[in-house]
Amino acid sequence: MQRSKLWARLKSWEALLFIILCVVIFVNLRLSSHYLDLNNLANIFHLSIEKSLMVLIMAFVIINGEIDLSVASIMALGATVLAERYEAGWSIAAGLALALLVGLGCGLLNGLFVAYMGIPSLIVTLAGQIGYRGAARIILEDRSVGDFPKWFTSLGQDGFIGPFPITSFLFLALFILGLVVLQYSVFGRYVYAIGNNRAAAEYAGINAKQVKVTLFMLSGLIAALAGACYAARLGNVRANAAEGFELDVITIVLLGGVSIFGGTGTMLGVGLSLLVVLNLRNGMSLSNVDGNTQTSVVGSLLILSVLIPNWMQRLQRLLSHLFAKNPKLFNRGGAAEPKSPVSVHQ
Amino acid sequence: MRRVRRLVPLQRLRELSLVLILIIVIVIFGNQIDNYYTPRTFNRISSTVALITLVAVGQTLVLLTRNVDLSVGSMVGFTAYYLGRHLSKTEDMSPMVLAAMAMGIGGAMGLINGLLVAYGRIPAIVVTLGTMAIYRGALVRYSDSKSVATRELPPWIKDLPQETLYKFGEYELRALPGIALGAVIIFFFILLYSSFGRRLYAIGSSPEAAHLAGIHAPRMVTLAFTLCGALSGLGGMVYLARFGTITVEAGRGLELQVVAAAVVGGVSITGGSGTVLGAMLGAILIGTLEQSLIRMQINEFWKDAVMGLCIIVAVSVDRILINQLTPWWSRTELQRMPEEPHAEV
Amino acid sequence: MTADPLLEIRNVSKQFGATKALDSVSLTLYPGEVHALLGENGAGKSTLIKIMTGIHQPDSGEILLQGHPISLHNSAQAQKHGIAAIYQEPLVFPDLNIAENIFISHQRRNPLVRWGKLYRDAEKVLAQLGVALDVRALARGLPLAAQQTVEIAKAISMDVRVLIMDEPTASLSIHEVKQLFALVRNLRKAGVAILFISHRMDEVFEIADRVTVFRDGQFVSMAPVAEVTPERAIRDMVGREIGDIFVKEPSPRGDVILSVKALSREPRFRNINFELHAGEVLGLAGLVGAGRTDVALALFGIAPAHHGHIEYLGKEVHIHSPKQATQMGMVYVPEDRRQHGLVLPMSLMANISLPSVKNYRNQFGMVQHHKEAATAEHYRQQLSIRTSSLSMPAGKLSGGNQQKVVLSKWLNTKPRLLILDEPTRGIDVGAKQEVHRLINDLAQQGLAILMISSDLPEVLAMSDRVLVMREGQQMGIFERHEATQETIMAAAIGQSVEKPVERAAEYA
Amino acid sequence: MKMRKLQLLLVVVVLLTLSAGLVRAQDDPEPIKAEPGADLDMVLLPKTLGNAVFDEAHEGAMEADEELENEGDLIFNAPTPDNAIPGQIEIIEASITQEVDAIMISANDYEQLLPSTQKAMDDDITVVTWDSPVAPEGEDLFIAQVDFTEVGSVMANMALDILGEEGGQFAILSATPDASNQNAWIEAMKALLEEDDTYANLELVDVVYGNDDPDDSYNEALGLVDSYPDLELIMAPTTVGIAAAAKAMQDEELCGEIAVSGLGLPSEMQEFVENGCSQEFALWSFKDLGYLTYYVSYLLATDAMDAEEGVTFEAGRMGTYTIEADPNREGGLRVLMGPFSLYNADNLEEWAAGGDEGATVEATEEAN
Repeated sequence: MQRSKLWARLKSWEALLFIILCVVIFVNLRLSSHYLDLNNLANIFHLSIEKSLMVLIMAFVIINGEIDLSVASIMALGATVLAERYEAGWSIAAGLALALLVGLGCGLLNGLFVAYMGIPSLIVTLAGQIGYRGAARIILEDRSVGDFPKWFTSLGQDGFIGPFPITSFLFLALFILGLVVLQYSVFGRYVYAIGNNRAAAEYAGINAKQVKVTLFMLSGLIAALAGACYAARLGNVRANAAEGFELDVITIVLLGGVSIFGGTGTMLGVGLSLLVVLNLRNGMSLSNVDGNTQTSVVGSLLILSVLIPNWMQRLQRLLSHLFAKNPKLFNRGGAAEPKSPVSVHQ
Repeated sequence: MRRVRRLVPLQRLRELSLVLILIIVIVIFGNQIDNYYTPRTFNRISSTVALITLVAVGQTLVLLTRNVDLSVGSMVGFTAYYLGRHLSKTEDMSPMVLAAMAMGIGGAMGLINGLLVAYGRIPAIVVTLGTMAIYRGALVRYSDSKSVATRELPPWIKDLPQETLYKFGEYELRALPGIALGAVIIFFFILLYSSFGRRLYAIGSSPEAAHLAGIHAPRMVTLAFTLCGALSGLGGMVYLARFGTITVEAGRGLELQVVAAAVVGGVSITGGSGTVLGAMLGAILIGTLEQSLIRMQINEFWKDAVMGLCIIVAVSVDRILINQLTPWWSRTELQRMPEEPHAEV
Repeated sequence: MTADPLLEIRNVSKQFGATKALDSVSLTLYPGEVHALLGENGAGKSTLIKIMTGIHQPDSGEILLQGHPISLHNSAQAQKHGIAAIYQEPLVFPDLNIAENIFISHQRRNPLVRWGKLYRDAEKVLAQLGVALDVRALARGLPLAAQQTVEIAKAISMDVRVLIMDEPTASLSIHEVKQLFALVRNLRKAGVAILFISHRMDEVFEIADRVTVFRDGQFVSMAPVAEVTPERAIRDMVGREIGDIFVKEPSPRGDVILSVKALSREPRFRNINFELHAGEVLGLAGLVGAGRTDVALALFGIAPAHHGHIEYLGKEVHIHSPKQATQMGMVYVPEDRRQHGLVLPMSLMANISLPSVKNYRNQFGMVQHHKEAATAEHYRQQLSIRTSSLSMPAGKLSGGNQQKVVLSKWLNTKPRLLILDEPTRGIDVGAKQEVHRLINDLAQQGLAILMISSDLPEVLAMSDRVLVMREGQQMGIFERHEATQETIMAAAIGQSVEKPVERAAEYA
Repeated sequence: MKMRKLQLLLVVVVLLTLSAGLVRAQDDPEPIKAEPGADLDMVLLPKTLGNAVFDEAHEGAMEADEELENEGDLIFNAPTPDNAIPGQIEIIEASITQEVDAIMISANDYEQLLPSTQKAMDDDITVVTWDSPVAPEGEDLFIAQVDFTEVGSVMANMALDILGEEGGQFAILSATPDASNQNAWIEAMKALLEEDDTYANLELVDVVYGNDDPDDSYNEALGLVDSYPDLELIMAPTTVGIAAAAKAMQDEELCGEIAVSGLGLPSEMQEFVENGCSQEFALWSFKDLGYLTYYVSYLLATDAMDAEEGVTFEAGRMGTYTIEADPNREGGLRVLMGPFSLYNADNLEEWAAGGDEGATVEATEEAN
């Protein structure tokens, strides 16, 4: 039993990601002498803070069995609203508040169409992706709005502790919060249950529609927040901000071991995969690899990370067949299925 | 009523409802835009929709099996570029050979997707999210991020778009829409009358039942992906013919348009239901919206918003129509034949 | 049995990881016999079926068809050899129409579909079964019985020589069971060998020629039905004595918990009236499709009634969601465990605490796993749920234990009223009896219980009163003493038979 | 005799040399020359991948790299269009980490790159922008391909050539609605049409945006044709747009009726000029732009020259240039490359034959 528990742990998705992470870091160290520069380490997070934030909530959404393609557009809309209001003489705080409200509103809209109209989230948020971006364009047209107060931009640019800007710590806080909520809260339990079997969850007296709407609203909220971070980091906003972010975000979540069909995946896994992707990309840009190639490397990693455990598992089954005579060798207790997307996707 | 229901299955009903929506849209824009009801408008929309339709047909095959192919855009781009390069090197080449080549390349990439999904047991969205990036990366490497210029191409491919297959008055059926329409018709019948088609529906409808019914799902799924790739390859040829200039960005973002078209066309992303006819109607609906919005000369910055709104409205209307109709349209109770009751047990 | 064996299974063994599903079992099927296979869940019946239909391959041993060894690598091959199976959970294609569902397996043979012929043939096959369905309609949303019928039609459509029926009657009403048996007898006349698996003893003894019993993947006994008694069969299955079906002890009838007046939801059911007292078990009998489950769903707020009144604890209530019903202390144990009862991939423990998980929060709103575990442990002992660990995914448990988990989950919410829908469907004899005892105890503790069941003996044994429904209408409520299989069945089937057909047409 | 002659000669020579010295002393100081053979890592960072013009710029830069025998690497890297601005920031940050010596940016945004380019300058990395600048505080100087106002006048003149004195309707097919370059040029053109009567008959009916995407541009072009029956000319100040528009006209067999002009790459436009879909278009040489940019960056990075107004320097084969104040950007410095090249049927054949780069138009001509 002990031994099988250990084995299960070793085979877990998180372990796999951790190994990959170590490999990536090792390679980066070999390739670039600058990798360990404090500034670079800060950049790894700082340069993709918006994506990182959106990854957190996207994990919830996908575990719940839905998907949100509109985050990047909501993010742009949030940043736009903030900038436009500030330009119109509001205080940053007020502008931010409105931006977050708008984010919530967009999320609510998505949620209502998904939960109450029963339209697949892929479609709803696809329309949202186009529509919300459109709203941002309506607000700013071709203008770029900026010159925020120094204190605001410094939030996104200057180091808070060492070279790490405060947004990095915001992310850290939200990550821990997300981990706790998903793993230990009632809400998290509901998210999993609905993602696994919505009918059963509803028969158990859970209001799935409510949960889904809440999730989409949170998704919108975080996206808008990410928009604010974007504004602070770049000190200036355009309607075309963050186009095409959503696919990156989803990729990271899936690599984190979250099943696209919902129900499985952990925050830890998502966090690890975020680290893997960020370090991988950073390492590649340090060796001047172009963006397309970077993305395709991440893509291959995504496929292999599912393919290899699949094969391992089959190999193991095959062996256990061959050695059926002495079952002790292969006694795995309850750990026959590793806690990876693999087991669910069959 | 019963008779009607017997004659018109639910699928046709869906398509009819789409046609209805389409007509409404056209009438609305017709009132907004002067000289809208012209052959020109028709020819415009038909040629714009050709590419999306062609790829949407392939996407439909995949969607039917409860999968999705996000790599179509990259496959179109890669094929378009490859063909362009090839044509710029070789002097003369018959269209048929080129088409075959296009489908070959696309098919190969589709095959890879299919194998990974069906035999590698990886969810399609993961696989194709990956290959979308990989094929694009391959294109960048292969092309060394140079682009194909129109001047390098032989005239016949450049003239393909204005080839007219059939003329009814001013209304022309151009070559590219012709190709798309051909694909739609062929696959409409394949899906309706071939056992291959029916088995695609079966797999998407209930995988475990399909397994027990002795349907070899992996083979079917692989085939669906391969066909989708082949059609995307053909799409690549259409793209080349249409735009001449091919950069490494060719076809980026196409995947979402295509999925949107298919789904607006009533193809279920959870598999098992939908037709290529619907997908085509979906593509036409979106194409009409885009073209009409261009014609409307509404403020540039409003277009996206309006577009998003239109899609969600279209889908919602369709959804409501269907939800209202389905229950009494295809509902059947188990009816016992007259027989003496057996009370004793 | 003068003829040569049609299908022989010789010393077949099958191992899954650690567990030996089948340990060199043998079974011989003769043409024109109905061979009953008995055994508790986990006895290896399903594995044997999967091997016979080519879904699994045996590790050792061989299968002979008319004396020639055959190897089956997929169900397609099995079908070529004329071996077909009807499964306990009917598996239809919701998006295909009924005709296609029936002939899906034929398509391999002819590459093109000729719809006209397809529809005609489908109607023929269904006529053989003595039922009529609109073969053009999609299978989506068909009632279980209809799905089952489609499954059987599917099997018949491909001229079977060996037909395996895995609990075919589990979801059928007595009437449909009779139709099914008539059909089975026809097939037997036609020289088909039928392997018949059921937990309902009376059916086995009605239809079977020979009875084989498995236990824990091993062959236990085989004898002509004449030489077998129910008691002996059961002893062989469970390896211990089990009395006849458990009978509920009389319990004090408390005050009214639920009173339903003129409840209707067209076209499913109309004008339902009854009172349910604390400590009482009200049986809800009737043919499948009589609208019993719909009444339950209306009470539980999943498909609320359109008209009528529900009084709960003396107050009129309008229930619109399971959440609301649960908070009121009215809970529902659904018919389809796997779809509606459990979140299969989630742990047994999490499933048990799911409806009441809010009560396990600490001051920071975090769920306390140790408390959950304690609860789960409590029910594991009280209901003797057999599992290696509480963190085992519910999906890995046997049917009986799954049902116990569902019951635990609801009992943990301390309900006043318990609605049971087919509480013992498809679970083995041992577990069935435990469930019956539990129902009895709960009644003694003063719970009000509404029990839907198609298993007549069960209804009669467990209910204080029996409400019989037919075609969505209430046919009457029988006190325990006046309820017999005959009276109830008569009410359930109704006197005239032409009318229901018309009605069905109207509602269609 | 001989002796005297010799002396005379000597004197003359001396005098000449002296006078020469004197002459030099009077006119501007010696233009700064680059000292080859330095060891500099330099990054050429265009807007995006997959746009032919940037490949040409790359060629130019490589040519200069050869000439100057730079020991270090010339890194050519660009973001993907769907990640344009963050992508450029990432590349700049990576370059800072790698401690390169110079970054040459064609900026996707005027302000949004500032934080990182300023960071780069703080780590005394030379930041030179080309093709499209960032705000002055974020760069050492900007290599302007041509004067932005001049682009407007050039487009106006081409329109005038094509539509003739009687003029007519024309529309503009631009890149993205928020492309700062194109917007500046279009503004300049509009202004000119306003004030100068020579263009009185040119009627600008609409400005549409093809998002530098062949598909969109193609459709927008056709949309214009449908919306304006009397349209005679589509003016596209973007290489993607002009090619797509020309292709659209060709496919719709409108080449006779509706002319296409604007800023285009000879390599992409040649055939459209040949088949009459486009009479005339203009562009500067991106190859030269890359070459010049590299030279300037090299000079600055080697500290051979400071980015100050009035400094004159020599850029290899392209001759001498002077750093001047940028009239379009308050407090900005620029090096104005110029000149424009006008392409039409006549000179395109020469171009295709590898001849000179079209007929050059002097900025001064346009001014008045």
